[in-house]
Amino acid sequence: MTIQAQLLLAVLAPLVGAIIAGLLGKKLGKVTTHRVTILGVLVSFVIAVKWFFVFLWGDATAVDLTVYEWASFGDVTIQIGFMLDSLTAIMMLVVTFVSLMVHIYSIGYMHDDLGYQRFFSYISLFTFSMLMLVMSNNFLQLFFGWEAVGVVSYLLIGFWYQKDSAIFANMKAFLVNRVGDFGFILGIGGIFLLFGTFDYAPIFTTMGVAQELVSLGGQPQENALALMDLNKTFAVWGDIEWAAMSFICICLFIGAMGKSAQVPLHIWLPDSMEGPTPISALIHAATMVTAGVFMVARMSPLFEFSETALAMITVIGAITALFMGLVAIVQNDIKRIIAYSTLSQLGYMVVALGVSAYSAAIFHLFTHAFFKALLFLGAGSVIIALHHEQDIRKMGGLYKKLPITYWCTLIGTLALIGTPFFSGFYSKDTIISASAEASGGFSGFAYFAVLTGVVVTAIYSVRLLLIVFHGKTRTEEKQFQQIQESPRVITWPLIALAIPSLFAGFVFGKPLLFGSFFRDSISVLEEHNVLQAVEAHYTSAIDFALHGFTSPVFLMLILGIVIAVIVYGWAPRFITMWAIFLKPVKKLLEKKYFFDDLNEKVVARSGRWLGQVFWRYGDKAIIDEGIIDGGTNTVKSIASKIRKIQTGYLYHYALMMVIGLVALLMWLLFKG
Amino acid sequence: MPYNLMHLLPEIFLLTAGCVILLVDVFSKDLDRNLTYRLTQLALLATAIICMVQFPSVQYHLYERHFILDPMAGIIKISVIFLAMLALLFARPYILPRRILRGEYYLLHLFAVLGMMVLVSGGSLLTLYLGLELLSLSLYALVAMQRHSYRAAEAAVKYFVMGAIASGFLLYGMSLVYGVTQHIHLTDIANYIATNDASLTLRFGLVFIVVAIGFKFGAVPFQMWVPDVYDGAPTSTTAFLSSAPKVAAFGFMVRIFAYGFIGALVDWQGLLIILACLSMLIGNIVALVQNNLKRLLAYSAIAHMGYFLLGALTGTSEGFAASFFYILAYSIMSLGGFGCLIYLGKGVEDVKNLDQLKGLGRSNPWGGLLISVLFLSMAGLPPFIGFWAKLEVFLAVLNAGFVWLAVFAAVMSIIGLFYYLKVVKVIFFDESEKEEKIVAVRGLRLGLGITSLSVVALGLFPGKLMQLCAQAFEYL
Amino acid sequence: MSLTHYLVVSALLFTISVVGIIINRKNVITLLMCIELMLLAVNTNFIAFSRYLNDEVGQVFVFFILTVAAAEAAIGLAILVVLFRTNKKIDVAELKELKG
Amino acid sequence: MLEQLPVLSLLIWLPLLTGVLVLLGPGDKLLAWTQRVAVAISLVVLALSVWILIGFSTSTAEFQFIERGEWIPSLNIAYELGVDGIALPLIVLTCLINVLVLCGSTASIKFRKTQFVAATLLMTGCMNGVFLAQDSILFYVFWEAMLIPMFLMIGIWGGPNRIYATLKFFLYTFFGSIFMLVALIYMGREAGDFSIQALQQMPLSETEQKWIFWAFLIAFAVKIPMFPVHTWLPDAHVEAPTGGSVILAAIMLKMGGYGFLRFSLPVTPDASETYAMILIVLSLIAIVYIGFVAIAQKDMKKLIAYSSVAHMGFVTLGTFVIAQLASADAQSMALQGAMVQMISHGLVSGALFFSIGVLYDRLHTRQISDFGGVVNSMPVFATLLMLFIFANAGLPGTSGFVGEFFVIVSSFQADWRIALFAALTLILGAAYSLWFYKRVIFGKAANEKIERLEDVNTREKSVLIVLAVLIIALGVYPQFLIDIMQPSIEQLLELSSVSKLGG
Repeated sequence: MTIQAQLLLAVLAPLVGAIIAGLLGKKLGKVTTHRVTILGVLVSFVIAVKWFFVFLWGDATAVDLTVYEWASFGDVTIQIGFMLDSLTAIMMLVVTFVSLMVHIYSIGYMHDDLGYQRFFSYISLFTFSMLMLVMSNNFLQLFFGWEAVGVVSYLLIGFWYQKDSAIFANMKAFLVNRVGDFGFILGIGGIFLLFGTFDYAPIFTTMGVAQELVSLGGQPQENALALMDLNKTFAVWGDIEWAAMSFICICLFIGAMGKSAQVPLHIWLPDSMEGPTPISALIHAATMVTAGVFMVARMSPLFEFSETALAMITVIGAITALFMGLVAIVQNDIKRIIAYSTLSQLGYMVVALGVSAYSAAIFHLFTHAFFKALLFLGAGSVIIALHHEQDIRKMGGLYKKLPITYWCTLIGTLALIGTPFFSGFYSKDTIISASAEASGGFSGFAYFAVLTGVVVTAIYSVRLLLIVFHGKTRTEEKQFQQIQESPRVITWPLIALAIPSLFAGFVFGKPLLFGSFFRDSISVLEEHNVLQAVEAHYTSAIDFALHGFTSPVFLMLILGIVIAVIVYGWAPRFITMWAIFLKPVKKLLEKKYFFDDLNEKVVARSGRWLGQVFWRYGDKAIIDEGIIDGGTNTVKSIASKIRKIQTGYLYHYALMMVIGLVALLMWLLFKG
Repeated sequence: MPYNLMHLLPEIFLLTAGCVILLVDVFSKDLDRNLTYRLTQLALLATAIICMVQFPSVQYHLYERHFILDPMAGIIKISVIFLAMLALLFARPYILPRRILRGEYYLLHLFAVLGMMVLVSGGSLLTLYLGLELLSLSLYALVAMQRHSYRAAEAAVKYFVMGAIASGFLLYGMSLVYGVTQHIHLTDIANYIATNDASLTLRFGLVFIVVAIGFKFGAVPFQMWVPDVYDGAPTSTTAFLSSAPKVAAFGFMVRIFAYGFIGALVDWQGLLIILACLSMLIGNIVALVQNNLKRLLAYSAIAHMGYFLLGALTGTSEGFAASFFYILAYSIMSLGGFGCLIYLGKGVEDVKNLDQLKGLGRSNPWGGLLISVLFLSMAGLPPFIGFWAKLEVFLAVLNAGFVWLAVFAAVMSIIGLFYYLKVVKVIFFDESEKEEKIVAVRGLRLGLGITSLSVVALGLFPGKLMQLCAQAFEYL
Repeated sequence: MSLTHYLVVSALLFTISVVGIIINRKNVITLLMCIELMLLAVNTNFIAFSRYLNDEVGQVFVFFILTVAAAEAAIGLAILVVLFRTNKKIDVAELKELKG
Repeated sequence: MLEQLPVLSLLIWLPLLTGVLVLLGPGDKLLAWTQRVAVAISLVVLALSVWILIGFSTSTAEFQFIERGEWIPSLNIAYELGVDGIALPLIVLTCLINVLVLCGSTASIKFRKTQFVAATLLMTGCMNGVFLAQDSILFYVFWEAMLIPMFLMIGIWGGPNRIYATLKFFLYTFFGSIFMLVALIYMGREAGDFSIQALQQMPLSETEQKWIFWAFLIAFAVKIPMFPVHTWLPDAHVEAPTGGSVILAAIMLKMGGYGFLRFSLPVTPDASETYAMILIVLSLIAIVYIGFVAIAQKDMKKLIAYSSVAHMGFVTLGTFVIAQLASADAQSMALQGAMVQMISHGLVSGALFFSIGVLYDRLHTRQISDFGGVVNSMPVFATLLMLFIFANAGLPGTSGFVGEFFVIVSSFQADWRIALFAALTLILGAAYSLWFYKRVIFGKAANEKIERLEDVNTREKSVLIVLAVLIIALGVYPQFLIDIMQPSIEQLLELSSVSKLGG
């Protein structure tokens, strides 16, 4: 089977599944539907696994092939095609694996939902779109996947379309994403202006040469760009001008901010929890939200050449990582807690991007996908066990009721907070050390943020764990008795996700982070290469983990756990103390830094208001009533005045005639 | 010395026919005068045939050059006759129920036609004057024909007095011309102007004549009679009044300007530009606020005269051709328009106001469609003849280099469209309070059929007619 | 007596007739007279010119004009009769139904 | 045998004559038969257009299937038809929409159905004529003649405020086109020939070009419509019956864009270059300002109408941004964008108006506030509408994306600030489309009327599905369309790039 055939199969299998489920679902019935879709995803999963290991162990070279020409005229050719390299491979693996797990999980979770078939059709469609996104070899297809996943996420957030909150959330999500895409498409326009093509390959070759010039020729970046004739500038206003490269990178990153929910475009992610929990696991934790991170990593050759953009990325990531984590502490909705933790983890990834530790970012994406999906699914398991109760204040002491769920969630939590030997540790610790090493703009602040972030992460994770599973239950006795462990279709995916959450870092850490895995897809300038420094004290996975125990990070971690345990475990009255001391802070956090209010009250409202004004005064008042109707009315009034001349009196007529005659005579006389 | 009177045959025949019919009419008992009617139509038809048979291929100056026979004369005569026949078709069903003297009515048509025929082939001021007077006098009578209607009488008086003043002006102008040039033959006058430049007196005389012509067309500021006469006169007379005489008057104008005063182009061109602009402006604007259909058509007629003058004022042969096409098109349309008013009239009641057309499109779609076609054609919309008429005059005026005039005309036609659309709107969109079918006699239906058909057919294939009009002016 | 005098006379006559038409509010018959006067003014013109140019055409023209004037007067009076029949009044100022 | 057939004439006269026959025909007595005949004929016409599509050679920019006949020799006005890459897609679109309207929206007409059918056919014939005419006067005749059936259609079968709307529509358009007529006559006089080719070849001085450009601009700007002469469109749309709105949105607006490409650019290249910036700014205003206005709408049809104006803004932007562009590729990208946008908008807006018609037929209201939760009772309809809404918001994979993408990217080549404003449509378009969808479709059923709605019937479904398929096909593989248009567009660029001043 040729590579193209395999890739096509990998992409189309879920699509076919989705179409079948969507059009014939009602006829086929539930079982057939989920079998078909799962089969589709399974196919692409198998292919993904194959290629992942080919790239991991074998020394496969990147493949770039065209499926068909979407549009071509003159010298422009826009194609639909696949680029298969290590980056694609790992993303494919993540997407298909999590998607597969979620498919299976959903059999149980969505079991008695009316939209069962619709749901499966959607998630398969999502898998297709996400694969299109990660496997694309050009910007157009990237943008297609970019929007397509957005749409599916829109559909899935609003899956329960009767819930007002849901249909509000999904519109909000789509619009905020659109703000990102607004930047993204401008970036694409810039790319076309600069490189005259939408395909990755020529762009990367050009940038490769530029990089050669820097690394070997020892040229400063500007000269390198100038030599490659990439040093265009865009006039902003007057004689202010922006360097094209930075402009493009920032525009692209704005797109990433939308998808990967970076401050201030993060507001849609917590609301997106209105969707069914499997979706939160698949789309809003593991895959779609990481598309931005993926895209920046994919574009590393470009970003490397823009200090400005990197600095911006760093600071945005740092802010997100720290402050969104803080919000998680005060949340009481189990899913929202995890959502904010997702935001903060995405912040970590973005920080890694900002300090040019792209592989670290991708690796964190990789591990995070597993343990965060795990946490969400665990949460989901809890939620159905409690009959769609999401408020953690109504939970507690569930660990003996839901043992499997508990243990899996525990693993997920430990991975999340970065306990040595767990997968999260490897990725996260690398990011922290990388930012410590980094020298770019804001890297100091970034280091501070990610370090404190550890404490925060520990606090909210442990808090979640304690409140939900430990202590004495807050549900009334009778109901508490009925709680029982979820069925196997739910628990097995948990276990299946728990395994990589445990070992992924241990196993894949070295090759992915410091090995040659990403050599063909991610390029880093010498002066930015922080991972080398990190690699110094990364002799082996075990050593790294042991060394982790001695690092400040670990202290932070312990600190966080201790705080959490004290406050939420032993002495709940501390909470009240908190409330007294940190009232304003708490308020601020509960209000999520007033971002939502800003959005609702200022942005959205002013938009509608502007529309009203333009319509009422611009269109109606000025153009219609003013010019059009006004004009006709003036003519009419003039007419009714002229009409008076026709008095009906014969002598006036005669007079008129004589006047006319005289006038003509005069004209003749005086015209010479 | 003996003259060959054959060239005069159509006129002579028509005259004798007229006299014969007069006698027949005197002795006919039948109140409806069917016989007279038939004979009249027959006589007109015969005259038309004679004109066609001896259609001149070249230009003759006959009878001491008092009488010019050329393609233009021929074409105008034929078209005038046919228009008159159509008008009679409309007139008959109109006058039968009303107490209007039948025989005289038809006969007056005959004499009016005779007058027009003389007018269009007048070779000297004298013949022109005689033709004009013969025409006008019969028209005065026609307007007054509805003896029991006060409105008609008032209209007649107004028309008569104004007309008399106009012809007085005309004569005064002629006398001045004669005094200066010592000639009354157009050709001689032309030679005089060609040899020695036009003195102020001569140009004054010209102005007087222009006023008379302006009056005939009802061009602003000599339009005052038009709305009242159109409104007051019996509708059938209005139909006739608004069609054939205008064509004949066009012939008159061509004789004067193109044959007599072509040398003084600069003078009368200016005058005509003024008249044209004023007519387009006043006509269109005042028509906007008219509710009385006949007055609305009257004002639209004034406006149309403005457009029509656009072609003539260029003084070139294609300019006159364009004007001729325009005036023909307009005559057909307005005949049709007033014919529709007759068709819509119930019993002896005329339709007066716009809102009497409400729901016409629903109650009898044919009539509605027909009227709409005519009005849209008047508005100058393709694919109707009115569009080509406009196009031709625009072309002519652009050829003469008056771009601003073309633009002005364009703007005016936007205003014009408004009230034509208003009529269509009333017909099709407004709900009627009562719906009754309208029954029309065959002759009327035939007439309306002919007019609307020609409006559409000539709108689709105007080529032939345009060529014809072009031929008419090869002898300038 | 030169040509000019005649012309002036006829011009005056002409003006008088026109003014008469304009200022007369009472009787339609006056209008008819004014019209006749107007034609006479024209005739004077023609005759003056034809004498001056000693060319008979002008005078011939005058004969025609006179004839036509007669016919015109006849028609005018007929219309007048019709008018009188319909509303028993022949004041010019009364003729104001048709307007606007 | 087909080769000898005067196909283009058939495209025009078959619908026209059928229309006339239907009009003079037996009326509503034989309604069923009349409709069958009409649909049959329009299917034949559609087949003919498709046959042209197949027989059309994409390798040349020359006009094909040319027909030439005497018409008015005295003025050098000829009956000349021909089709090139720019006209062809529009022709096919016209014929398709005609069929769909006849099938889809005659049922919602309550009285004088046959006359409605006749009007539709007449309009189709005229619109085909506009796109096929090679003689400027012929073009103008069809251009104007088409107003009459539309005028009647809105006025007779329209909503409560129909008279104001239809008069406004007619006067606006006539106001535009009369100046075009003067310009055409002027040029035809100068060139001694009224054929469009001649007008494109003839030299024109700078002042002449400026005047003529403005004359054309008024005509086409009103038609397309551009800000600030767009206000007739919302009224016309709101009042028109479904079929009328569909034809109006899907095809009539395109004639403006077609005029820009056929006349403004090639006939007055220098003037278009001089004034390009003004037009670009107007287009951007249309995109942004109208985008906001659309958000504020409470009436479904008004909302879609305004969004049409915004989308047409991309057509004008793509058309005139070429003056600012250096590379030929970027220029053809811009024009391709404009053309694709026209076709796509034809499909999308047509589909949207059909959908609104579906709702209107059931509830007889167009107020968004009267709806809500329609998905509960009409899932299939909701799904289809979802697709159209996303196409309207320019989602990749639908036709709506292609044009906007091309135009935005190519205008970036001119100046990134143009692209910045143009790209705002991503946000605004999504905002008004999705908010509309949310309010109408999602949520709990607003009232029991909505609970009792029955889903789209076969007729409506088939119409919508045809459009849906085309929308997706065009979005997934626009190359098909681009191949057809590219040669003509290159030639057009040729014409519009050479100055007529001959300095």
